[in-house]
Amino acid sequence: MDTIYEIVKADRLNDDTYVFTIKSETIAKKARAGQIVHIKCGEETTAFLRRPFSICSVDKEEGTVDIAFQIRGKGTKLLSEFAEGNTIDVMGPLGQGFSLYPKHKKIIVVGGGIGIFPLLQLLKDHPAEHKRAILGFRSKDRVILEDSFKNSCDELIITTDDGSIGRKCFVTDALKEEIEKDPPDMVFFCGPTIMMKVGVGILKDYDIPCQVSLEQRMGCGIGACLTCVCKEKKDEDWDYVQVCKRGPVFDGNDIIFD
Amino acid sequence: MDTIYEIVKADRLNDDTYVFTIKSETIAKKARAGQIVHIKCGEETTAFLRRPFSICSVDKEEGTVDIAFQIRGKGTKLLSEFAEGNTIDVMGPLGQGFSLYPKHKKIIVVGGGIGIFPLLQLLKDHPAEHKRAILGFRSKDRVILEDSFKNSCDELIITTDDGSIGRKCFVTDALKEEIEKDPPDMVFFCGPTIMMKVGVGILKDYDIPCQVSLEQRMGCGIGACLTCVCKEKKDEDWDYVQVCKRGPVFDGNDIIFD
Amino acid sequence: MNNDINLKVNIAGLELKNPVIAASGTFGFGREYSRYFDLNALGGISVKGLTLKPRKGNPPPRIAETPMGILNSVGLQNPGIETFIEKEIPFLRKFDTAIIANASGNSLEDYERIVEMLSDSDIDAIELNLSCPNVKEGCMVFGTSAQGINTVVSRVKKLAKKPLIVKLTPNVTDIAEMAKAAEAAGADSVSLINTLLGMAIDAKTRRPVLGNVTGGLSGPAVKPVALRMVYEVSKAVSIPVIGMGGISNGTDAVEFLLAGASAVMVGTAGFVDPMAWVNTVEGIKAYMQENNVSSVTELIGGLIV
Amino acid sequence: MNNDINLKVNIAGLELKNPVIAASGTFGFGREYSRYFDLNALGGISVKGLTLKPRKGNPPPRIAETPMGILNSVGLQNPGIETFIEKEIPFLRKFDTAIIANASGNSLEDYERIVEMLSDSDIDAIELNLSCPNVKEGCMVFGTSAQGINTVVSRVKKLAKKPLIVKLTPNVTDIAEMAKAAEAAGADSVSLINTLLGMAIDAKTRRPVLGNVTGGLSGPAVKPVALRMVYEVSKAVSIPVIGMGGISNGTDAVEFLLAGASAVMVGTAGFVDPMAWVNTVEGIKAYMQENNVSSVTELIGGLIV
Ligand SMILES: Cc1cc2nc3c(=O)[nH]c(=O)nc-3n(C[C@H](O)[C@H](O)[C@H](O)COP(=O)(O)OP(=O)(O)OC[C@H]3O[C@@H](n4cnc5c(N)ncnc54)[C@H](O)[C@@H]3O)c2cc1C
Ligand SMILES: Cc1cc2nc3c(=O)[nH]c(=O)nc-3n(C[C@H](O)[C@H](O)[C@H](O)COP(=O)(O)OP(=O)(O)OC[C@H]3O[C@@H](n4cnc5c(N)ncnc54)[C@H](O)[C@@H]3O)c2cc1C
Ligand SMILES: Cc1cc2nc3c(=O)[nH]c(=O)nc-3n(C[C@H](O)[C@H](O)[C@H](O)COP(=O)(O)O)c2cc1C
Ligand SMILES: Cc1cc2nc3c(=O)[nH]c(=O)nc-3n(C[C@H](O)[C@H](O)[C@H](O)COP(=O)(O)O)c2cc1C
Ligand code: FES
Ligand code: FES
Repeated sequence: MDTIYEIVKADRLNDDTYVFTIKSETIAKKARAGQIVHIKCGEETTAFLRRPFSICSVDKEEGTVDIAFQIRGKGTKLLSEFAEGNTIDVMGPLGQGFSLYPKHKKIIVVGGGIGIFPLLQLLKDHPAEHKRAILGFRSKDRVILEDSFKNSCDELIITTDDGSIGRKCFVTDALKEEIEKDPPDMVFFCGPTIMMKVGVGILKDYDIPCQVSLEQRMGCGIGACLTCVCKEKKDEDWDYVQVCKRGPVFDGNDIIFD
Repeated sequence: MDTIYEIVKADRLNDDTYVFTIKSETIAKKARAGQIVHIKCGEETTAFLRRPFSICSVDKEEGTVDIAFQIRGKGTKLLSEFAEGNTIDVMGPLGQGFSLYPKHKKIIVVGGGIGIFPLLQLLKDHPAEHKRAILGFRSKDRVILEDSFKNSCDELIITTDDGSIGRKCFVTDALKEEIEKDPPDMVFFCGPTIMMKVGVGILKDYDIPCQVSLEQRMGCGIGACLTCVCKEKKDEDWDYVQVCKRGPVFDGNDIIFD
Repeated sequence: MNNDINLKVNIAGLELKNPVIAASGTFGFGREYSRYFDLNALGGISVKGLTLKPRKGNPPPRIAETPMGILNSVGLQNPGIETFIEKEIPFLRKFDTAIIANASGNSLEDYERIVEMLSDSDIDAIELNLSCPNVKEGCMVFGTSAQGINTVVSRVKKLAKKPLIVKLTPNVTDIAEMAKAAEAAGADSVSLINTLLGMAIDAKTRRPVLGNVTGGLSGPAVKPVALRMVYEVSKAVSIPVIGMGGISNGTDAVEFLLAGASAVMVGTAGFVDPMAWVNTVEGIKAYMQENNVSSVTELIGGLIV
Repeated sequence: MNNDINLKVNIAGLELKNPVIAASGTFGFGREYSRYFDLNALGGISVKGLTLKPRKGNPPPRIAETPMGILNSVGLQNPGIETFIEKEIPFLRKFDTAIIANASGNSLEDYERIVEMLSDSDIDAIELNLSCPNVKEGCMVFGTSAQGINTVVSRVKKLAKKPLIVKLTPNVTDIAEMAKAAEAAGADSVSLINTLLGMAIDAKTRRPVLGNVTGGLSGPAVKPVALRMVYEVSKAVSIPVIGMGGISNGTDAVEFLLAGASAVMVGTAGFVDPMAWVNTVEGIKAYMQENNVSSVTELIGGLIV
């Protein structure tokens, strides 16, 4: 199976965040919001394993997918050195994306840091009548993709840790207020585990369903090696299931956050 | 100690042979014909160890040294990807070069393949009145540095395995004839072990002294790890001595070729 | 492609169309990779390590990247032997490739029972895992002493109706002694190496990277150790040896064959490149063509020392 | 540079100005590297492994490159203990750094004699090498069983008038057991790991790369195994542990300290970068500054599990 594609556009969003547009009819055709791609960021010698990234947006007509990423370590540093016109080794789309139910009229997406990326395509695709996005950043200069999100939802609420823009609070605080104002039919989370854990707890109180997009260190990326597991409830018990294959998106209430 | 220098010129001699001119006052000042440099050809991740190369020529005024190399494997492949203006990590000069005795009026240098490189500076530096060079190549299209050698000696004899240029014989056959014609005072060898072994044997018959430049796999390059040894005669016995520090040039009669 | 090239090897009566087998635990039950390439291309598939009852495995993170290698601490998560027999064998049987059932137990009785069940199922060989470093009981406890190996292998051999491959752990003082113990107890073949026990620490957080603290090292980093052990073992025993540990391409595979392996397994390399298994088969072919080797069996133990 | 940073560590009475020691066999007797940097920068130097009589060592090639590592098969080539005492100690004494004499023997008597001679010489500690994989007799034969270790260490301990560090081989089933045997027999400290026995083959020539066929693996590739063993050993014994195996920079060193090492040794990394030893010291300092650690001893065993 061919996994080599061209980067047709390489943009830098801020000092350490990038967006790549990758030309791949195959991936674009199948891709759904929330799914991931598994990317070879360097040679085996420089970054041995592939790294997973969420599909940030898809252009089915052009046959392209975008990924956005932040430099975190070795692999993402190497990835940032790719340029427009370079080819890149991408496996995908992998895993299960978000479930979009037409009956849900009002949705809220909640994202923090690099967790905001998969939420963009979700907003674009979701048939809901009213869409709100709550995005958390460290500070004003870390805010990215603001316009893209504004254009894809009805209301964008930004929170920052230091209050340098938007509201100075946790996304989960903002979420609580939004629910009080106008309860949504479904909430989608993507971000740090602690944020999702707290968020899922809040929704439980309101009895509103939610979906979470999880992160876990991965090997194969396709479900074969069982390294990327999370705890999914099963009957009275739970099972470890592969984030790469059974996720990364799960029903928030099915997951046990340790 | 600083080991980072600039490649001020990167030339390609044929499809897999290159010459780099490296700007280093420090190395150029000390360098003597036959000494080596120990080069980091890539990242630790791509070619872990350094690779040794002979100093091919030195320009004391410009403060530059040349190395010439052929792509043989991983390290030399990576090295070939360096370009003019790049910096490179070079330890050197290391080891002992050729011994040049003013009393020697007639010399012959004998080189095969990549073994010809250290002989060029030797020819330039040696005070002898009559200098002959016997260089062996696989075939006509493998011949390199012909002009440089021609300009640095009185007589250049080329041999090839297939007779496509020069004489179709081993360099050691040509050497024998040259000795018969006009015996030299000293012979210098650099090339495959078997060539040097045969060569040293021939000279023993004629009772002519010789020097050999040896190759051995290296670690540290400076004498500390004892990985790069050859057998040197010592009294009635022999010792393993470091090619990188005590060599790479040895008196041909001191070495035991297994 | 040269048709005169013969890639067939025979492991204790088990004929493989080529010497490349997917290593246990890296290939699931083949389903996932069947979307990437035709499983018919493989000599065999050693499935994810099985136990009598389903196992949950260890807490995540279960994988860490190390210099030219990985650590894993999966801990034998698997659906249990019954589900395997019911759901996975029928799927794998659709392909013309050997099915090797990798099996572990917590006790002697476990090992006996699982070998019995596998003997009655439609598989081609049993690979007895005496070497998983990621579980506390059984397994490596048996695999790190000649006596432990002898005990388990003798007991299950009586029940095994399929070729019995014993998988050895490299975490021992004398691997040849372990292989000899397996041979003496009736093993039809030995496979090695399983992973080397290792650990990774995140200096920033001051915590182990793996949820289970330690894990098994695999990938190119371990190749020199694996090659040495395969060499030592194949000199020590006369049963066929299956070599693995860091094989990423045809050249690596040929090195193991030269060291004495009759077949090889490829694991970790497939995480980097899902075509690694197929490419290894192709690479062996290419080496044989370049070097005028007509049968792969000529390479086995062909090291010139 | 922050002057409040305290890098001093104490290994069984041996005070080191910082925890970075040059690993035996990779640093000769210090002469060569003294041209690259000031040896005063090092906590200590463990010299090339010494034997009673001069040793020729193994036939070349003695080094092979492997994925993120090297194999060596030097085989303890050294000028013998007398030459060391006469010629090398006076040179090393010019520097303010601990001199650790790494010593091996072919027999118990050899070990006793060399420890006696070293005890009367001007060195700071003895590192008993029970672990060289590249020689046939002695050494690893003693080092691969608890009983062997106990025998040698008990015997030499009676004669040792310097701190006695016992260097362990990783080629064993249970490293903690070996360390406990050394401790019980009176070792003041243990150092680990020596090299993992490995092998490299050239598929083209079908020959081993090393003249001695097998060799010892070191460098980043082995770091996960080394780290795990240091962790296991420092939990098992109460004497200080010196950790090594693949350390290339300050972060690596900190990982070993967190795992329980009181000091570290750096070897192979110096072949790639002759400044690796010094850079490791600087890297530890930098880590301490970033993380507000004022004494390096706070890091020792600081892993949060
Ligand atoms: C389902 C999923 C979706 C993701 N989507 C995005 C995205 O859209 N944009 C983005 O910037 N990042 C995303 N990430 C995180 C991204 O994979 C990590 O930032 C990246 O792996 C870090 O790699 P590194 O080499 O830079 O860091 P290193 O620290 O050098 O990585 C070392 C190893 O740890 C793994 N690792 C480190 N951090 C993480 C992490 N947070 N999650 C999983 N593995 C990790 C790496 O994959 C690698 O194997 C996603 C992760 C997952 C699991
Ligand atoms: C004293 C000396 C002088 C040399 N001078 C030159 C020169 O001027 N020009 C030139 O082209 N080459 C020269 N060489 C050979 C050069 O070092 C090798 O071609 C090079 O090491 C091969 O590296 P590689 O990474 O391409 O091959 P690989 O096969 O990938 O190398 C793998 C390992 O083996 C070692 N190795 C492989 N072949 C040799 C060899 N012949 N000698 C020593 N180590 C080897 C490498 O250094 C490396 O550690 C010299 C070697 C020595 C010892
Ligand atoms: C994620 C993972 C899971 C593994 N699970 C098993 C297993 O269940 N049973 C087993 O015998 N070996 C298991 N192994 C070991 C491999 O089969 C193989 O012995 C080892 O990884 C060395 O080969 P490699 O370097 O090609 O991966 C596992 C290895 C990995 C990386
Ligand atoms: C070339 C070489 C020679 C060595 N010689 C010795 C020795 O004489 N005595 C000893 O105890 N260890 C010896 N070792 C082992 C090292 O001291 C060290 O234990 C090992 O290399 C792991 O550390 P590293 O990965 O930092 O090199 C040698 C290692 C190398 C690479
Ligand atoms: S990464 Fe292999 S199962 Fe998910
Ligand atoms: S390469 Fe280390 S002594 Fe020569």
